[in-house]
Amino acid sequence: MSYLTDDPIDAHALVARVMRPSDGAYVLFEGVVRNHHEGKTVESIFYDAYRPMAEKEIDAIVRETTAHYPDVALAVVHRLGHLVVGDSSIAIVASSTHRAEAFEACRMMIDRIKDTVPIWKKERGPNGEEWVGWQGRC
Amino acid sequence: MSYLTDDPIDAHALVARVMRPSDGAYVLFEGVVRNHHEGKTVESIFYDAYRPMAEKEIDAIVRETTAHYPDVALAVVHRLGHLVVGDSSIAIVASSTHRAEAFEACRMMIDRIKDTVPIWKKERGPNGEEWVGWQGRC
Amino acid sequence: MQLMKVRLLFFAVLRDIAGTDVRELAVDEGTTARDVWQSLRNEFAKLTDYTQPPMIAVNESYAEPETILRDGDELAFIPPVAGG
Amino acid sequence: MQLMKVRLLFFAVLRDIAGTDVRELAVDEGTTARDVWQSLRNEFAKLTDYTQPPMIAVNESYAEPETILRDGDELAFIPPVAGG
Repeated sequence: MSYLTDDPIDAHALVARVMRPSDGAYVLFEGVVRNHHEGKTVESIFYDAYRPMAEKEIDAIVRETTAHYPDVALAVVHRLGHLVVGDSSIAIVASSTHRAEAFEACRMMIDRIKDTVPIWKKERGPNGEEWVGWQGRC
Repeated sequence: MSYLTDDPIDAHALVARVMRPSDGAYVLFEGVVRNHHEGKTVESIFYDAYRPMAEKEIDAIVRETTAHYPDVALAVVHRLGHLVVGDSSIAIVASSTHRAEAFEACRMMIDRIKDTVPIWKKERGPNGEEWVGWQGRC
Repeated sequence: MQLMKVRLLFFAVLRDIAGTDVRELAVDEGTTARDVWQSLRNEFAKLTDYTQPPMIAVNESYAEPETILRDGDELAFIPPVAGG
Repeated sequence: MQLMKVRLLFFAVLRDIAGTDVRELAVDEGTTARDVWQSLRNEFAKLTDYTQPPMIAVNESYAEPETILRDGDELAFIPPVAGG
């Protein structure tokens, strides 16, 4: 089961994969390409990844989150390649008997994924393109 | 625009209704009929409402949440009538430039809706049926 | 003393107990929502133990038990809500 | 002194700068990940200002800059991640 895909994300299918009859709630998070970033217009984004390592890192985050919230069922998929405004780059589903754990587990997942998984994005706009986070970090 | 429906909820359409090109994230919450409650088996639920008042109360909650999170776009629909295990009773979408506000606004919505909106449920299981919350409150 | 008409709505467990979803009441001037609850407790054995009324709505807004009813008001007792 | 083979992977901005996504290196025994970064700084003007290396992965796991490379290792410098 891969956490990465080059195709559009089907969040509905992801939800269906996760839900158990004992679940009373699910929280779905989707990250979406927006038309602006730090004051600049964005038209599209290219997502790159160190694929085998990204798979391992996401898997580790799923395991940590599950250890923290044992009642929660999780699914996550991250899309790579060229995306335009409105496209989903990531979808995370957390389902649980009660809503609190579903909210918290979903939030924990996206926060950690953004923090450690080797995925990068190059933003493209009317004034050119740029790898996010690189400029000015030295 | 009604917040109540007697038909199955189309969460996908709800998301589409909310998303703006400036949104970088959305959080979708769905409450789902689960097969158990306080140790008892649940087969189905009947949702009842004081409809015009429920509409007003949900609208007030949408306004409060929007006042608190002005960047967030919201949509919510609650289903009424007979639902079986796996059916969604409520869907809430919160979209925003950044994920934190989307998570918080979505959570605020469901917490307040559960707290004040005049909607009731009668759970049905192998041992009969019962209005949730009534027994033992006197 | 003037008689006033009040529309009393029943929902959820209260509709099951009352066997109806609406009743037109004629009440004396000065009658409060709590007074109406007491009359329901006298009428329905299943409510006898519920000395305190549930939440109250007058004209589709939450109101206090001591709210004095006016002619044409719509009154509803709101059992513990369970939406979501 | 023994020469070891290390596979160096380039991603994102570093691939653009290096103009390739992979390079086979022959390094001396005792070479650290940081040493490899220094050699890249000498080679590519766009990296000169980056005295500190970005995050480092050895064999698909995060590692310290002082990690001593072994024969057959896969090394990657991880620019600031931006997934999600």
